[in-house]
Amino acid sequence: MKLNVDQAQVRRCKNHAKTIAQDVQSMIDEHSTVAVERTILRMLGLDGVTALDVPYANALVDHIKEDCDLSKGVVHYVTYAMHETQQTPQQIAEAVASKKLSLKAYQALPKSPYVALLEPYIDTTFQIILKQRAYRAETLAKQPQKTTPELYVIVATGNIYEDIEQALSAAHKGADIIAVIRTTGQSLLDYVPYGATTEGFGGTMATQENFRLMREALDGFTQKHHRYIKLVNYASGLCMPEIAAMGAIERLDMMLNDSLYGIIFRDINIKRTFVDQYFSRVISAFAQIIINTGEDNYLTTSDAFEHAHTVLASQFINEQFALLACMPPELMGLGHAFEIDPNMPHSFLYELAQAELSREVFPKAPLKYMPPTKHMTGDIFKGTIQNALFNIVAVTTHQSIHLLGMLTEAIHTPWMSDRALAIENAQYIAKAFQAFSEEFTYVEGGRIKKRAQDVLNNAQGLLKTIQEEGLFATLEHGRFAGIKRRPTQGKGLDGVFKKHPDYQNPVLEAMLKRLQEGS
Amino acid sequence: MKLNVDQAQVRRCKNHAKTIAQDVQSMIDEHSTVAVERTILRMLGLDGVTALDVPYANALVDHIKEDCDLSKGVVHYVTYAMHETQQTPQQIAEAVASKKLSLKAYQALPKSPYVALLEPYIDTTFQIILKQRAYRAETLAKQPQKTTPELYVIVATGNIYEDIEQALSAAHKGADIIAVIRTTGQSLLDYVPYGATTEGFGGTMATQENFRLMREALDGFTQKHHRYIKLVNYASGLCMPEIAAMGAIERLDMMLNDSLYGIIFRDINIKRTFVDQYFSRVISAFAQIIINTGEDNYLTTSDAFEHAHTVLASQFINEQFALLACMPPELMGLGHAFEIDPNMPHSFLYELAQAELSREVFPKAPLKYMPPTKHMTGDIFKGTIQNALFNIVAVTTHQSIHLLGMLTEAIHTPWMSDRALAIENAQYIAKAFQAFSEEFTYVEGGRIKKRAQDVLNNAQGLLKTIQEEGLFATLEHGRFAGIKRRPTQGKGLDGVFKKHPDYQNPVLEAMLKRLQEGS
Amino acid sequence: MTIRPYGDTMNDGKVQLSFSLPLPCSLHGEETAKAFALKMGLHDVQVVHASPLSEQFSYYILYGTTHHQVDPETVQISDVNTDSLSKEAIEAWIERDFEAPITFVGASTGTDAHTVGIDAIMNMKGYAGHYGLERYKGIEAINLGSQVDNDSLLEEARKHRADVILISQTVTQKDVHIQNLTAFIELLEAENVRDEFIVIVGGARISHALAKELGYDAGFGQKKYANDVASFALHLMDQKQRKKKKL
Amino acid sequence: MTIRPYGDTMNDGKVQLSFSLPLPCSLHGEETAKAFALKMGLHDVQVVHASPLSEQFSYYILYGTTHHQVDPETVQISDVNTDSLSKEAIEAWIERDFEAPITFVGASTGTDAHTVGIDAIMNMKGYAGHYGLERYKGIEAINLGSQVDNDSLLEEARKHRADVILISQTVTQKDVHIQNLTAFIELLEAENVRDEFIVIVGGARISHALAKELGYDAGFGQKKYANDVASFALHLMDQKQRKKKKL
Ligand code: B12
Ligand code: B12
Ligand SMILES: Cc1ncc(COP(=O)(O)O)c(C=O)c1O
Ligand SMILES: Cc1ncc(COP(=O)(O)O)c(C=O)c1O
Repeated sequence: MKLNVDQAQVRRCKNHAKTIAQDVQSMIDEHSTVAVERTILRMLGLDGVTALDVPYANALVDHIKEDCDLSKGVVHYVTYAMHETQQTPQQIAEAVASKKLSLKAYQALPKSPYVALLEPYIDTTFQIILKQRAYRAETLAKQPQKTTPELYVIVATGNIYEDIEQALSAAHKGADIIAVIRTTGQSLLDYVPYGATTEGFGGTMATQENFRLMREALDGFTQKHHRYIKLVNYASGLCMPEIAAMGAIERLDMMLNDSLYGIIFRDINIKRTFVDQYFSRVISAFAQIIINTGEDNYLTTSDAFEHAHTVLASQFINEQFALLACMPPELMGLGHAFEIDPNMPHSFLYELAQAELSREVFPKAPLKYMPPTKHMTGDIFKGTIQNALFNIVAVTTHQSIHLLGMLTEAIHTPWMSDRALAIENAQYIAKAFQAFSEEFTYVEGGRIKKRAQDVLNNAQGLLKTIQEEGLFATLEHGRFAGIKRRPTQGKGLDGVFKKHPDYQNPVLEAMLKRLQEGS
Repeated sequence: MKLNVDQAQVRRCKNHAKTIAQDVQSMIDEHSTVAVERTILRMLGLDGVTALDVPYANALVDHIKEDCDLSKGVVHYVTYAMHETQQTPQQIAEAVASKKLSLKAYQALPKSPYVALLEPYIDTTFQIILKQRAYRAETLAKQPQKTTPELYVIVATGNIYEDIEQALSAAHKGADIIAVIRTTGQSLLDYVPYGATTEGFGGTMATQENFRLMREALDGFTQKHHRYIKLVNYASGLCMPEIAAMGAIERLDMMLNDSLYGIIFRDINIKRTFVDQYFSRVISAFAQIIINTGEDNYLTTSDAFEHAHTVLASQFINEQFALLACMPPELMGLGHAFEIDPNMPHSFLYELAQAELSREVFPKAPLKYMPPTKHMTGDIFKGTIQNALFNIVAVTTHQSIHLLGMLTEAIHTPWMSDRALAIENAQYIAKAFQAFSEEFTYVEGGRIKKRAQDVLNNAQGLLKTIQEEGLFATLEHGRFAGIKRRPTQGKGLDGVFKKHPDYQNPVLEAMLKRLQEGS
Repeated sequence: MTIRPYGDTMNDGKVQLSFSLPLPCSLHGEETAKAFALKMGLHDVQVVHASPLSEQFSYYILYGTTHHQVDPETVQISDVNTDSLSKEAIEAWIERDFEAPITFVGASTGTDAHTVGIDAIMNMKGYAGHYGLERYKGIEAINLGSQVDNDSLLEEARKHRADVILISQTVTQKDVHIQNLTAFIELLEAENVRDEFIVIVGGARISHALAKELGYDAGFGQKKYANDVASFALHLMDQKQRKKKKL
Repeated sequence: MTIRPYGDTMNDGKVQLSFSLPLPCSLHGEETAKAFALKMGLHDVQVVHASPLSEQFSYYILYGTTHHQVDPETVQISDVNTDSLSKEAIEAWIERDFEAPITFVGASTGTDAHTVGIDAIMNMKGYAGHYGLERYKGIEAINLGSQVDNDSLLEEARKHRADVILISQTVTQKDVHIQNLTAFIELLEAENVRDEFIVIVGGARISHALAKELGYDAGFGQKKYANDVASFALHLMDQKQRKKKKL
């Protein structure tokens, strides 16, 4: 530990964050959402879309929401129907979608006694997920552990087949992790599109088939080159838990998963997305999928020097939300970024201080370190240097998930060649600096140590305020990223509901049980 | 001091180097060369060329060499002729060139009693040089001292007028020092071309008029922007002292000046260039012109990791040669370079160690730090990163003369835009890293300290060997740059001669006198 | 008088270029890269760097000499041709000649979630030392934020009786912005209200030329600030005699 | 089947370009830069970066889409078309078919002081793991070093009865190498000895095509080593029946 920050102070911060998260959790426990209900159905094996491309999960939930009372939860209706019709959840959904069946009749009935009927279905899905988990663990165990950060690049062509070309090129060049960025609008859709897609803007649709296609291509590479390539997609949004479930089934390795991002940058309703996030994180924890949080984004709207502490504070809070979802630290890809204006004197020192601090405060977390984006310009040569300095900090402070900066960040979504240059940049720095951190100690009272302490102090102050006012008020005041959000506004609010006393979610319970037993 | 190298060991190295240099100096003191003699004439005000473009200095020296006995030195003949003809040295040279006058008659005469006749001429030239010195000192005193290394770039278009455009652009961008590279063949010419020139390959002719034109252009910039731009050219070669004299008169601020470079990389005769170097360094010392030595070049033919110690050893030797020429450390721009193969792990650590070491061993010297050249490729993006790392080392180890690396080093002599990008690269790094060195201390027993110690040990060992075998033998064995040279070979040998007992060089004496009096 | 690009000698025509090819990295790939350079009118082409991107793709960096010439005199620049006034001058002008307030309604539209650009123009704080419209006396600035669809934008514009509509578009991949921007003009025309508003678009990749082409009154790209757009809007309102004080 | 450069979609034609112009940095400069890109056959051109180099010069980075297409099938590669043998194979071949030694005389000629290239080919040590000719059994390698003028080179070649003359040229600025290389061939012809030697040139900026054009038997550029040049020389001697053992 190079900074030797006061561990007692860190503990105080964590305690503030814990209270903050627990407050929200009590709200979460009382509510469910259309997305959560659809996710339960997917975990029961529901798949496919209607003639009008409506996913059966949506068709069923919409029917219950419109014609019955969703507050009792889909499980209530499906289990009664299964008992009565002796059909599978899939058959029931299809019957409902084609208006051959209505579940209205079950609305008035007492708490369903037939939940046990779901066990085989839940079990099938769990087996798939456990198999994927095991496969990942074994493959990773077979290959040598990297000592420098894992190289993470994005593909964003809009066309899954083109994405695959790009991903293979990146893997060929040495990327360890590949993320498929979503098309710009998707996170606001209240359903998950279906099938392979070739049309997207600034990204590609997140669909289960697209997940499968990319997974298959990357596994192909692994067979050939004996290097496992991790696959990433984005859960945050209106379909957070559904996408988390799809990712668990198709063996994604990481998921961008942060309701604060959705609230602040996508104007998604606060309650909606916190409830969704909880279920999605439990699923990811069960599937041993690393989550990535989005604190880095704050610095794209707020100044990175002045608001550095908001990033740290948010990481503390995200850590607690993850713990409440039974996630071990090893799955917490907390986000931060290298976004200080290069025109600021000593910028490198401040970036180093910030990165060391995150590393030291969250020693076990696979930190996600984002490259310069906001201050990237059309000057691709200067951009190359900005990325090199970022890479130096990433290697020197032992960041884990190393998102590579693109020299064309200010211009277009990455071209194949941009990505290759980014990987070569990072590889050169990793080779030259791999042992640099062992070579020096920071001077007491120097700019770096002082800066780290200041940021920690400010984060503590902010956490204290948030604990006092509550996280919702904090969001209303726009303390993160300078963007104000109200719990009574935002997209997806109408999809939130208070759980009826008879509400049941056996899928969640089963996962929690296994997680608590630690299996 | 960050490495705390053993000062006693450094002293031992300096003592070895001193003996090595003194051995050579005794040879130097017994000899003179055609270049030295021509330089004496130039210091007496000789200028211009014959109808056949032969400089009068050459015409006169050639006449004495061919028709008389040069071992008595030009002063012998010129002073007799002045006494007898009542003419100026210039008039005498012109008369000789046009065969109107022969100096043969004076050959047999005793040691010249008329040396005093030269005083007014010597004085005139000294006054010019002292004025230039004063102007430089005053102008520099008026502007703030830079705390980061001075940015040095080269222009090399071959056309002095195009060079001026490029130099002004560089100054505009923030360059502090501008060097005009010579055309490829010039250092082997045994005369200095005359007038403004527009044809050169890989560089531009070094002529007094070209010096004047560039100086004028840069002074113009200084008037406008109140920032003095230092001008550099190249002395090393067959006309070393002559060019040094021209530089003193036209107020160049630095001169590449290293006979080891000439010997090794230009196959110039060892004796010839050591004799020339001595006089040229005395002139530069008198004119307060910083010399730049060429150790960096060794690493373009030898591996930079394995032969790092040869650079340090050579720096020790060059320091002693400079001291023998009455140079203060403040004028010793000892050279070294960032040339370790980027494919080598820890390359950055080793470069840092080497640069810290030079800085610590020569605390007062304005070290000249050369950028990566040998391992630069056509990959201009990788090259940009190599240059950035070099810039980080330069700033962090407080190098003085910071030669900027060009992203197109492997492709062509710098374009105006290449230079601008190099300057922007260095400026960004200087801003971000200016205080970095104050932030850390090196770990005892770490790779960096160990590497520095190894290099110092090996340099000491090499110096010991050289002291034992003598510098000439060392050059025969090719211990520097792996290139072997013999004292009986090489270009310009026939221009060296043993001084006759009657030989006199009042110009040298006058300068030494003033330097010893420290004026 | 025509010119050429400049390397280190006037009109030497030196240029650098780079691109990838769907070919394995090989001498054949390099020669194909050269062939493209030749088609672009370069000679003395050198492939200085070639590297594989995968088994099927490769990347090349080239240097060459172009024989093309351009006469700078003949080059037209398409930019908002009203000079920009200072905040103070704009406020004074409104005070003097217009019936305040002038209402600006703005948003980052379609699926675009980038607000920094529109905020830079509209919010108090502004950007790079230029205050935003909210701070202008005599201007009413309503910023609807991001991801606003065209219908809601028009609705809001009508509700607030907007004089000027400001649209920000940052994501341009696969020309998503063109589709969205065109759709808005079509909407205005369908509703027969195109002339009721001054409609301005901006964004990092937006040029005035493009904006005019799409039927907007003006387009503003990087390094444009609140006073630039306000100046333009006022000049246009002045021309069209909108909200002018009757004397 | 023709192709285009590749950005992120097959045949999208994306390229990057940069150059300077003898114009002040301004919107007009940017538009002039665009005008050049258009002449090169690019469309959708974006000047993504513009910066002043001085009051009279400016630098631009551009991205655009080329409509040019090339059919890779039709692209000819000009390279030494003999495949390279290993050191061992070469030594064996000499042993078997030739009257050893085969003599190579080499130098870095004219005012060129760069020896690393010629040393890489000729000296024991070699380069990048490829031994130099000096180490080859059956080959006599005489390296004259640098700055060797054409006359001395020919003289030495005759003196040593060279079979192969190797010339290295590194400095190419203002085509100094062309002048020097041409002069040597003219010298050989003047002396009527062109056919007595295999004459090969090499250097970072030397291509086989250029070498042939200048009247040399072959040209070798970067990433060529001793075995490449030796293989070529032997194939040619074999063809010309030089120093072949009579069986
Ligand atoms: C910040 C940022 C984000 C933030 C946005 C936060 C927020 N609330 O705005 C977050 C992290 C959320 C984000 C997300 C995404 N982004 Co984004 N993002 C950027 C980034 C880094 C900076 C943009 C910025 O703020 N610039 C600063 C502002 C002030 O500049 P500006 O917008 O040009 O505005 C100036 C002028 O253009 C003008 N102006 C702008 N608008 C208007 C309007 C009017 C009326 C006027 C008069 C003037 C005007 O005035 C301003 C001041 O001069 C850029 C990369 C870069 N360095 O440019 C990528 C970038 C814009 N993002 C991109 C993409 C694709 C995305 C994503 C789709 C996925 C991804 N790759 O990250 C997502 C989804 C967003 C969506 N659906 O739209 C791409 C767009 C590529 C393209 N050309 O299509 C970029 C270029 C990055 C990249 N290379 O991939 N992004
Ligand atoms: C080392 C070096 C020097 C050293 C040379 C030391 C020495 N004894 O060789 C020193 C410091 C002395 C030097 C001086 C100068 N150099 Co210099 N130098 C370089 C440098 C850094 C590396 C060249 C090198 O050694 N490459 C490694 C060798 C192994 O590669 P190679 O030569 O291409 O050889 C390979 C192939 O080409 C081939 N090959 C080469 N020759 C032959 C011959 C045959 C027969 C065959 C078959 C194959 C073959 O085989 C080799 C192995 O694959 C380059 C920049 C760079 N990174 O390329 C500049 C560079 C070559 N130098 C340059 C210049 C201009 C000079 C100077 C004139 C001034 C200056 N700018 O420094 C002076 C004067 C030299 C002169 N009069 O010629 C320019 C040339 C520009 C141009 N294209 O015209 C360059 C490109 C730097 C630059 N951008 O300005 N230089
Ligand atoms: C945590 C998190 N989730 C999601 C996203 C992407 O979301 P969208 O698909 O809405 O652009 C990001 C992008 O930066 C993120 O940081
Ligand atoms: C000390 C020294 N002198 C002179 C030169 C240049 O000499 P030439 O003009 O012979 O290339 C150099 C080039 O690197 C040098 O280092």
